Order: sequence, then C-alpha cells, then structure tokens
Amino acid sequence: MSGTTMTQTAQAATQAAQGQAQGGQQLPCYFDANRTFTWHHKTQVAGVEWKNPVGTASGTFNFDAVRPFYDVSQLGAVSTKGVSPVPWEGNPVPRTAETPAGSVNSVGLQNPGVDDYLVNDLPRLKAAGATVITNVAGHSDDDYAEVVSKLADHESDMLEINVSCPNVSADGLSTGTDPVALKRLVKRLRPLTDKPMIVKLTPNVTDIRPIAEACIEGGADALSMINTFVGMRFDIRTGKPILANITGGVSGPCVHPMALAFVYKTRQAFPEIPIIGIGGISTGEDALEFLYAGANAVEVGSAALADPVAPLRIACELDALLDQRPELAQALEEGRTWQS
Amino acid sequence: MSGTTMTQTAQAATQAAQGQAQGGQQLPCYFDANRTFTWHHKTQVAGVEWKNPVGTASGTFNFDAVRPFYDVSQLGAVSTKGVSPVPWEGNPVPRTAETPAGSVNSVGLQNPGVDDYLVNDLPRLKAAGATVITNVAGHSDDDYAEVVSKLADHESDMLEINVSCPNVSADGLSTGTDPVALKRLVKRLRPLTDKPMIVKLTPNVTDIRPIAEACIEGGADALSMINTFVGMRFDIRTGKPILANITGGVSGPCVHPMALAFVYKTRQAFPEIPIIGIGGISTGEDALEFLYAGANAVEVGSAALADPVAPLRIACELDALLDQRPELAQALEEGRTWQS
Amino acid sequence: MSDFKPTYLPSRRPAEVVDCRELTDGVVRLTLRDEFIAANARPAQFVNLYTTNEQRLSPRPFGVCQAEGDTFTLMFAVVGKGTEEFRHLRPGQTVDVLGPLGHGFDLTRSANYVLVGGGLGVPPLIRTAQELKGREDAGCTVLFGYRNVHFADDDASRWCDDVRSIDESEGNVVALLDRWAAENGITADRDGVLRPVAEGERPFVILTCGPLGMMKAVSAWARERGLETQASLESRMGCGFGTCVVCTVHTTRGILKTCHDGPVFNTAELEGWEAAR
Amino acid sequence: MSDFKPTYLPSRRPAEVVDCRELTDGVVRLTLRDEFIAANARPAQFVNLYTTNEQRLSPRPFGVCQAEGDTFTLMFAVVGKGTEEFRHLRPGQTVDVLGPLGHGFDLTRSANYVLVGGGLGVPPLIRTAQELKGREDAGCTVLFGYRNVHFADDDASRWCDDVRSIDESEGNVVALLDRWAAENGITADRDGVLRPVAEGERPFVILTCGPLGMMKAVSAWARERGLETQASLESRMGCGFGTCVVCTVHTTRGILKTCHDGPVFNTAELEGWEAAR
Ligand SMILES: Cc1cc2nc3c(=O)[nH]c(=O)nc-3n(C[C@H](O)[C@H](O)[C@H](O)COP(=O)(O)OP(=O)(O)OC[C@H]3O[C@@H](n4cnc5c(N)ncnc54)[C@H](O)[C@@H]3O)c2cc1C
Ligand SMILES: Cc1cc2nc3c(=O)[nH]c(=O)nc-3n(C[C@H](O)[C@H](O)[C@H](O)COP(=O)(O)OP(=O)(O)OC[C@H]3O[C@@H](n4cnc5c(N)ncnc54)[C@H](O)[C@@H]3O)c2cc1C
Ligand SMILES: Cc1cc2nc3c(=O)[nH]c(=O)nc-3n(C[C@H](O)[C@H](O)[C@H](O)COP(=O)(O)O)c2cc1C
Ligand SMILES: Cc1cc2nc3c(=O)[nH]c(=O)nc-3n(C[C@H](O)[C@H](O)[C@H](O)COP(=O)(O)O)c2cc1C
Ligand code: FES
Ligand code: FES
Repeated sequence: MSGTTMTQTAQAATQAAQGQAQGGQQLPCYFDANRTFTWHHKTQVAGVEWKNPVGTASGTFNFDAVRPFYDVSQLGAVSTKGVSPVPWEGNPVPRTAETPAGSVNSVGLQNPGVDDYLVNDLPRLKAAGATVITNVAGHSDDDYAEVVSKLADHESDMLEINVSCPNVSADGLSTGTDPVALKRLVKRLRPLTDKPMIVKLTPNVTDIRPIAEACIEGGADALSMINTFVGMRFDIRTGKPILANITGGVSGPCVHPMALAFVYKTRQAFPEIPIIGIGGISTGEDALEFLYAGANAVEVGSAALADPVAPLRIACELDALLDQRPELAQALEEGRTWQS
Repeated sequence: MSGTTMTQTAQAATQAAQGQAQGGQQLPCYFDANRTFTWHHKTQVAGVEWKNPVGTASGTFNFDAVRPFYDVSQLGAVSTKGVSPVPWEGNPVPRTAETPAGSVNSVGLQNPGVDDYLVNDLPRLKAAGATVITNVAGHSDDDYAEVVSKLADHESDMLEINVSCPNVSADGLSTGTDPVALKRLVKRLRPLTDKPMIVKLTPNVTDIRPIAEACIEGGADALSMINTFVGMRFDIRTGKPILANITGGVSGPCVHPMALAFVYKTRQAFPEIPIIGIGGISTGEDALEFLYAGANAVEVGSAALADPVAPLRIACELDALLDQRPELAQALEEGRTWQS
Repeated sequence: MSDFKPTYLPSRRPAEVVDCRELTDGVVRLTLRDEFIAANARPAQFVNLYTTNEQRLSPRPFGVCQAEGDTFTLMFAVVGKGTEEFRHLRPGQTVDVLGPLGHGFDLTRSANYVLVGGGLGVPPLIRTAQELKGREDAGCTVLFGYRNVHFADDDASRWCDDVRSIDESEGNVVALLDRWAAENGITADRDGVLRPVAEGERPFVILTCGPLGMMKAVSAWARERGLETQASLESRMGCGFGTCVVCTVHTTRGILKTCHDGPVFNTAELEGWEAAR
Repeated sequence: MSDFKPTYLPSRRPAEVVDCRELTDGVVRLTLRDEFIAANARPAQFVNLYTTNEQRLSPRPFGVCQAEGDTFTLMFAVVGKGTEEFRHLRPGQTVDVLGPLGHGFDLTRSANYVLVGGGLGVPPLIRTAQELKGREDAGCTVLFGYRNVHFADDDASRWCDDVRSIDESEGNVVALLDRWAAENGITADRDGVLRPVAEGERPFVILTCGPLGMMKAVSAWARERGLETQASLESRMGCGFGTCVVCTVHTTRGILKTCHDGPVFNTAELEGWEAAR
C-alpha cells in the first residue's frame, strides 16, 4: 500500500471513465493503457494472491486479441476460454444476438483442446506475467478428469471448472444443476491436482445453496458465479430464432442484480468459501457491489467485448474506490470478505 | 378486421413511439390516448377473447392510478395486483432499486385482501369495460383455495394463480419451484371455480418443463410466464443492500431474452396449452417476439411503471405489426399460435 | 394557454429545456417548457424526469419550484447518475417528463403559512410562496436552512417579502424558527400549549420539506407549540403515480402511497413518525 | 500526424463527427475524425461503432471507405436500430469507435485489381481504390452493382479512372464482369482455363465485397476463368477484435474468425463456400 501514483492515476481514470459532460451527453469513456500501474489493494482467492481483485471471465478474454491493447499481467487474474480434452467445433453461426443491456451467445465452447492450450496459450500467458486461471470444460466426468490431469503439472495458477455452460448439453442443462452429480464430479477431480480448484456455477437453478454445498463437500477451494442465463431472441422479419443454436447464454449488465443475489445468498450460507463474483460488471462500482455482497474477487466478462481494455479500467476504478474503503480493502488483503 | 382507421392511427402511433429524429437524439415517445381505437387483431386465451393480445401484468396495473391516463377497456386484459385472503402489509421500504435496464422490487404482495377487492376493485374494473384477470396470491394452499372460492361467483374473466412471487416465503422460493407441491395445489383449486385458471410461473427454476407439466396435469387452462428473477443491489456508500427486504424481484427489458426462452421451451414441450408471455416488453416488437416464441398473448409489466400508457401504446404498435403478418394474426384469432 | 380539454391526462412526454444553470456547486435550476405542468402544478406536487440512458429506467421525482407562463422550474442537487445527466441539459434539448403528480400542501385555510425548508427541500416551498403571493387571506414567511450557500433566497424573494435563511455556520433551521416564534409571541408553555390566537388573527400553519431529520425536528417543535405541520416526504419511487406500491408510508389512515396519497402528509397522521429512525 | 508511438493500441474512444449526409434514401456517408484510424486503416479493414443507447452494447462493424488527413469516412445502409441512430449524427457530436480491425485485402502483388462490389459492400472497395491510386505497379477497375441509385460512383471516381456500375433495372454485376472480361480478352474455355497472361502483363485479381449471393457468384465466375478472388465477409459480431469467437468461418486452414483472421479471405480457402446455402 505505497505511493500516490496510482491514487491519482486511478482517479483520473475513473473521471475519464465517468465521462466529461458535454451538452447533456456524457462523453464515452476513453481509457489509456499506455502508463504505469501501481496497485494498492490486492486480494486472495483460495490462497492465491491477485494483485488486484479484478480478473477476466472465461470466454471473454483472448490473449492474442487483447495483448495489442494492454498489459495483461496488470490484471488480478485472467480466466481462459474453456479447455476441453479434444478440440471442439462449437455451434453454427450466428452465435450472438443483442439483448437489452446484454447479449446472448451460443459459442458452444469452441476451443482447440487441452494439448493445443498447453503448447500455445498457457506458456505465453505465463511468460507475459499473467496470473492464469485455466477454465475447464467437459461433456462428461471423464472429459473433465482428462483435462484436469493434463493441467496438473503445468503452470496455471488456478483451475476453474465450468459445470455450468448452458450451451453444450442437449437442452441447456448441465452438471451444475444437480448437487449429486456435481459432488461426484468435484470429488473425482479433487485428487487429480494440487492446484486451487474453483467451481464455476450456473444461475439456471432453483436454489444455489445445495449446489454450492455439493462443491464444498466435494472439495472445491473456491466458487465462481455466475455463468450465463438461458435466453434467446427472435428475428421479427422471419419469425425465427436469431441464434443458429436457438437458445444461448445471456450475459452483460442485465444480469448484474441476479448475480449479486447469487453471491450474497451463497456467502450467507457459507461464510468461509472464497467466491469470485461474475455478472454484468462494467464499472468499478459494479465490481464493488460484488465485494459488498461477499465476494473475494470478481471477473469481468461481456464488458471486455465492448471495449478490450475494460477489465483494466475497472481494476483502476475499483482500486480508487477501495482507497476510500480501508476496512473492506484490509479484509480482502487478508483473504476475508465484507460479509465475514 | 375492418376499417382503415386503426391502421393509420396505429402507424402514426408507432412512428411517434419510434421517435422522430432530432440531431442524433431520438425524440422520446409520446403516445396520445385521446383518440378512438379500433383493433384488428384479437386473440384467445383459454377460450376467453381478448380484443388485442396485450394485457397488463400483475402488480404493474392499478386502476385508480392509470384511469386518468387512458381507457383501460381498450387493453386485451388487465391482470390485477395479487389478491390474498386477508390484507397483507408487504415489506418495509425501500422497496425498489434501479438495475441495468430494469429494476428490483420487494413490494411483498401488499394488498387489501379479497373482500376489499370484491367490493372496491373488481366491480369498478368491470364497469369500466375491462377484461379482468384476477391475480391470486397466497402463503399456503389454504390461502389460495380461500381466494379462489371467493372469486368463483364474481365477475372476473380469468384467474391467474401466482405461485411464483419470490418475495413472500422466507428464502425467495415458492410452490412454483416444486412440481409435486404445484400439481397438488392446482388440482385442489381446479374444482373450486369454473373460471379459466392461468398459473403464473417463476423463472427461478432449473427446468420449466416439469413445472409446466405439473400445472397442466393439475388442470390449469393456461400458463403465464415469467414472474421476476431474484436479485438485489447494494448501496456503495454504506455497503448495505438497498432494499429493506435485502433481495427482491428483477423485471424490465433485462429479462426479455430469458422470458422468451421460457415461453419457447414450454411451447416446444406443450404445443396446446395457452401461454401468456411476460417479461421485459416495452415495444410492440418485444411483444411480437413472444408471439413468435409461441405465446397466445402477452402482459406488459415494468414498462407501465415508466409510462402509464405504455400497455396501450404497445397494443397499438403490435396491432400494426400484425397487419403485416396475416398468418400469425390468423392463428391467434383462432386460438392457435405461431408454433402450433 | 390552450382551450383543449382532453379526456385523458398527458402521459410521459418530452419537455423542452429553456434554461439550465448551476446556482451553486452541485445545485441546478432547470427551466422546462410544458404548458400542462405550468398550468396545473400545485405547491408540493412533483414531476418525474427520466434519463436518456436506457439502462436507467426509474423515474427521478422533483418538486415543482416555480411555474410561469408555459414554463416551470425545478431545483435539484446532483447526487447520482440521473441528476448528473440532467445537470448537463442545454436549451433546445428535451427531457422526458410526467406530471404534475401527487397531492400538494393543503392551503385552503386562511392562515399565516410558515414555510420551513432545508437543503433541496426548498423547491416545493418556493412554489408555495408563489401560490400564496396572490392570496389576501393568507400570510407567508419563508425560513430556509442551507448547508452553506443560500442558493434559493433570490427565487423565494420573488414571491415572499419575508424570507429568512441560515446556514450551518450560523445554526440550524430550528434556531430560525425559535427567532421567528419569539417575534410573533409564540411560546410553548409547560403543557405544550400555544399562546391562543387572538380574535380575528390568522392561525399559523407550518409547511415543511427537507431532510427527514429536519422535518421531524420541525414537526416536534410545532407540536410542542400546538401548531399544525404538513410535511412533504421523499421515498424511492418505482412509478410516481400510484401503481407500483413501493413508496408506502404508515399513517393513521392505513398504509398509504407517498407518491399518490402524498407526498404531503399532516404530520399528526404519520404513525410514530417523529420518534422512529 | 503525431509522432507519438504508444506501446498499446488505442482502445474504444470517442471520435468527432465531421460530416454526416444521406447519399440516397437510407444510405449515409459519415465522416469521423480519428487520427489513428485515418493513418492506419488498410483496405477492407473495418471499425466498430457503438450506439449511445445503453441497452444496445454490441458493436456495429463498418468497412472504412476513405481516409484523408485525420479523418475517415464510412458508408452505411440504415437497416436497424444502430444505423438508425448513426444516421442522425451531426457535426460536433461524437460516436465511440474501435479500430481499425481485421485483416484487409492482400494488395502485395503487382496486379490489375478488379473491385467488384454490390450494395453496401462498396465502401471497402473505395478504400482499396484509394490505396491503389498511388501504385505504379497495379491497375484498378471498379465494377459496382446497385439496387437503383448509383450512390458511390462519385466517391469511387475520386480514386479510380475506370468506374463502371449497373443497377437492377440494367442487370447485375456479373453482366458487368462479362463485359469487362470481353474487353480484356478474358474467356473461360471448356476447361475453365484463362487465356494465359501475356509476357510482362499483370495478372488480374478479383476483390469483392457485397451480399453473400453476389460474392459467391463472382467467386464462381472468377474460378471458371482461373482468377484469384479475395472476398470480404460479413458476420454478426460480439467483439470485432478476436476475443469472443462468435464470428467463425470454416476454411481449409481450420475454423477461423471473420473479425480477426478476416474479414478478407481468399475464396479458395473457404470450404464448400460457393455451393453452401
Ligand atoms: C416527491 C419527491 C420530490 C423531490 N424533490 C426534489 C427536489 O425538488 N430537488 C431535489 O434535488 N431532489 C428532490 N427529490 C429527490 C430526488 O428525486 C433524488 O435526489 C433523485 O431522484 C436522485 O436521482 P439520481 O439519479 O441522481 O440518483 P441515483 O442514486 O443514481 O438514483 C438511483 C435511483 O434511486 C432513486 N433515488 C435516489 N435518491 C433518492 C431520493 N432522495 N428520493 C427518491 N428517490 C431517490 C432515483 O430516483 C433512482 O430511481 C425528491 C424526491 C421525491 C420523492
Ligand atoms: C466486417 C463488416 C463490415 C461491414 N461493413 C459495412 C459497411 O461498410 N456498410 C454497411 O452498411 N454495412 C456494413 N456491415 C454491416 C453492418 O455491420 C450492419 O448493417 C450493422 O451492424 C447493422 O446495425 P443495426 O444496429 O442497424 O442493425 P440491428 O439489426 O438493429 O443490429 C442488431 C445487432 O446485429 C448486428 N447485425 C445486424 N446486421 C448485421 C450484418 N449485416 N452484419 C453484421 N452484424 C449485423 C449488429 O451489429 C447488432 O449487433 C459490415 C459488417 C461487417 C461484419
Ligand atoms: C462470448 C462468451 C463466451 C463465454 N464462454 C465461456 C466459457 O468458455 N467458459 C465459461 O465458464 N464461461 C463462459 N462465458 C461466461 C462468462 O465467463 C461469464 O460467466 C458471463 O458472461 C457473465 O459475466 P458478464 O455478465 O460479465 O459477461 C462466456 C460468456 C460470453 C459472453
Ligand atoms: C412492482 C411490481 C409488483 C409486482 N407484483 C406482482 C404481483 O402482485 N403478482 C404477480 O404475479 N406478479 C407481480 N409482479 C411481476 C409482474 O407481473 C411481471 O411478471 C414481471 O414484472 C415481469 O414483467 P416485466 O418485465 O414486463 O415487468 C410485479 C412486478 C413489479 C415490477
Ligand atoms: S412510486 Fe409507484 S406507487 Fe408510489
Ligand atoms: S466478433 Fe468476437 S471473435 Fe470475432
């Protein structure tokens, strides 16, 4: 917690982000990544230190795409695109449709597979200095086990098991909706690696608590939530669904209030488990709400699609907000949360 | 399907609603209710004819509040605030918080009770010429049974059983999340009345199909969906939840893509059951998407809070859109849908 | 003013910005053109403004401050995202409005009205002073408490000869009330009974609007002196016109809606109000 | 042009509107000021525009049409909510931009480039003509097909002496191609073999952008004549810069991203493309 550089920079950043007013219209944000960052407020997630509480969410971060725009090592962490045992083709296009204050996507976890990941992505991310969360995807318990085993000896800092993607299985449901299946899966994966294992949960459930409990009992080190809501759009010229896959996953600012409730309820039920809050974050203030709900850290998703530097801007804004909230900042630094 | 009056009027309305452009800023909509309405496209919901497919959603329509603004008999139907056996006080204030493209509310089903409703609300609504859906609330099966029995001999056109409100029960869950309890409830209510009985479903479930099935097997004449998602907001000055009740129900444009998926999935599984689509409708186009998803009609909720005449404006816009879609219009008129 | 008598009230609509200026740092006076509001807004009625940011759909309620010709003014503090947007409105632009809404002060009595305002509670009281100016059977005294800059004295003085104000460095509005009471021979004796109003003299009625704590203090002060108080309340609103029932207030008449049954309530009917919170 | 060499590319930022005018009903030419885009946008690279409506967060990609000094132009059809908003932009306002994005046409060969555009596919081809104008080792022919109004001929003629166009009443762009081929002695014999390029003569390369059906027809026509075709594709985009993987296209090099690996692809590498759909 030293130096005033960042306080000033972050405030400037926040002001720029809030926009200078101009004839009733807010000037849109313009964040300049060409400068030096000093972070005042780190956090811990399952014993892993993040230099600030802001990471990227899986599927909305791609190293090759964003490295021209900013230094990815400045983020708290980066969560990679879901990695499966073999390459997955994903769904046909169109894969995206706009929704009010959000979007619905049906990428279907397209990825080149774990072997490619270990050669092409992970080493470069680590070389760039990033704290890496490898997001793991699977169609079956065997799939997950295979990927986790292969990752075990490599250099990711954390694993994030995506048991929630609504795109893959036939009707949009997943392991993440069934406490019994989920506990079995997590129990099976637990001994395969020493790396901190985050389980990423779907919001498409009646009650998040038994789901979270299953993860904890299975041996998860942390939870991240939320993945996307099932949704769709129609083309009113044709009367047909816009997405080739018919339904997809909804994300963006629209899901922020739901995501906060998921984190808050889980935190109330389980005071100790580290939680990464995800869903609809597009400003430092949005991120801060997750910290008040009881999260230890956050991941930024869709906002990084509307502006590649958004996660870094949000990290700056949050750092400045935490400057004014020493109690919260202190808790995070010690691995505690606002609610514990 | 006669007369050109409405075509022209509705088009003018639509144009006004879309806003005339002015220096890059869209002129906000201004809908003038001081005119004569002629509707071209009626629909049927469980045998009840609606003069157009647009009704109001429960809790977002109040006769005394909106009668100064428009003629409520012009709507397809109006769904009343939830009616309980005895007066309910609801939750403490603050009861509302803004969310991205929506809001989260924790009214807690405040209402003066069924006896008051039968004396003060229902007769006046009928006298005003409205097609009335009485929305029924309860904390227990007995509650519902009592209200339905009392309503049986009065003049509502339809009943809508709200088994979904996330506000009332301790942890935001409800009968609407449990197929067994739900089927038992619907079966019990079915013989108590001859009126068409709609069951209104919550989106806070893992899979809507077993829930819908339980309603249908219990004897429901129609389904309406969706009620609100559980959500919350924090005050970043205090670090506390904004709502006195902590969590509440999220509604507004933000839920539109999820609501469409609920209707579509239910329609795919159950080709025959009449469905009223609800969630995030603020234009005729939004409503039209529900009709393409397989709904027989729609209800407008939050939009009526941002502008009292919104449901009537939306009905006009939809009527004009249906003018250009004779096949869809024909299906609705015959009690069928786009997907059946 | 037009002669058109529509069956239905105008609903949400764009109003032209005539003027928008900052009276002091973070306090803005906004003049809008809307014939209907200008002609109909009674004291302590309010209007909803709506932002142009489509992520922010909730109404922003503001008390009407003055009405002249086909224009009316609002006066607001910049406290959040909506007011930050409105602060930058410029003449010729439009902003969506709905109103006038709610039930204002009851000014039917022939009385000397004492308008006690604090902070951004002053706008409805200025509208009240404006309304009372033409009244031969009523008197008007304005007592305003500010944090520092006396931003509304000029506007209030347009309508009332007796405007007094105070800021935090000098004391609070109850101190002003005390001074005013002394001048007018109003005393609270041990039993909380007011010096009886002399034959032919008009009774005093307190109208107040401002921070909750202030209004409660004013109401308690007035009760001790046997004076009626009408307070204009605030509440987070979902609609502003009586539909959504999120703005409730507990009264002796039952649970009422701040927006539709208020915002003005006689403090005698607000249950346990002075004590609570 | 500034000498500043930052480590990182500028991200999303506001660009000033210099001009915005309707060329014909529903087709708009928008001139924006952004030094970085003006200096760097290669032919068939595109920029994202973003609406100010906070409910609409997805990017709207548009091919850069011309670049001069510190400004660049776009040309777009009004087809939905975003383009409806952009149509009303006025000088002095700003609009958020990101770019330039994607990989454009490969113009490295010394060749006679034939730019075949349809409808709103013409903007990237105009930028191409602009780029080719200075090239001594390359030729440029523009063949445009319109629905009716020949809205882009003037702009294209600024950069190319040989602009020919056709509209629906006269035929389609393949008819233009046929005429051009006849003039240039290009024939498809039974084996689909081109008349061999004479010694010292530059080869022809087809660059195309427009409706999918048109591009496929052009590509098939060119293949029959042994000509290389580069096509600039469209796709619904979630980001436009290679992160979200929603804009995929199947190629002989694997599943690629339209935004990042394209939008330009050699049609020989687009798997089963001419046949599909
Ligand atoms: C009847 C009435 C009259 C009012 N008159 C005035 C006035 O004349 N001048 C003035 O400065 N203020 C007035 N207020 C308060 C004013 O409505 C809020 O300051 C304003 O809505 C804040 O908007 P925001 O977007 O800047 O704040 P944000 O915090 O960004 O708003 C978020 C949401 O909370 C609501 N909200 C936030 N603060 C308040 C509040 N204090 N009261 C009600 N809702 C709130 C907003 O309306 C919005 O829906 C009045 C409130 C009421 C209920
Ligand atoms: C690389 C590229 C270059 C393009 N260049 C041009 C150009 O120079 N001139 C031009 O007129 N158009 C161009 N387009 C098409 C243009 O992007 C769409 O017409 C525009 O995005 C429609 O926006 P809207 O908000 O009006 O439509 P809406 O239908 O309201 O948009 C809803 C969503 O769908 C997307 N979308 C709708 N239609 C298309 C489409 N055809 N292609 C991609 N996304 C779409 C929008 O971007 C938005 O996210 C280009 C598209 C791509 C991919
Ligand atoms: C285009 C896209 C692709 C995604 N892919 C993945 C994925 O591969 N694995 C995963 O766990 N979540 C994936 N997600 C979900 C996000 O990580 C995140 O949980 C969700 O978008 C909510 O956050 P947001 O509202 O900030 O976007 C994806 C989201 C988007 C928008
Ligand atoms: C303030 C408020 C009160 C509501 N009260 C009820 C209610 O009493 N009964 C009910 O079934 N639904 C109630 N709802 C849910 C709406 O009827 C509707 O299902 C939901 O708001 C989604 O639609 P929308 O997005 O158009 O608002 C309420 C919603 C709001 C916003
Ligand atoms: S704000 Fe909706 S009833 Fe008062
Ligand atoms: S649009 Fe996101 S990868 Fe192409």
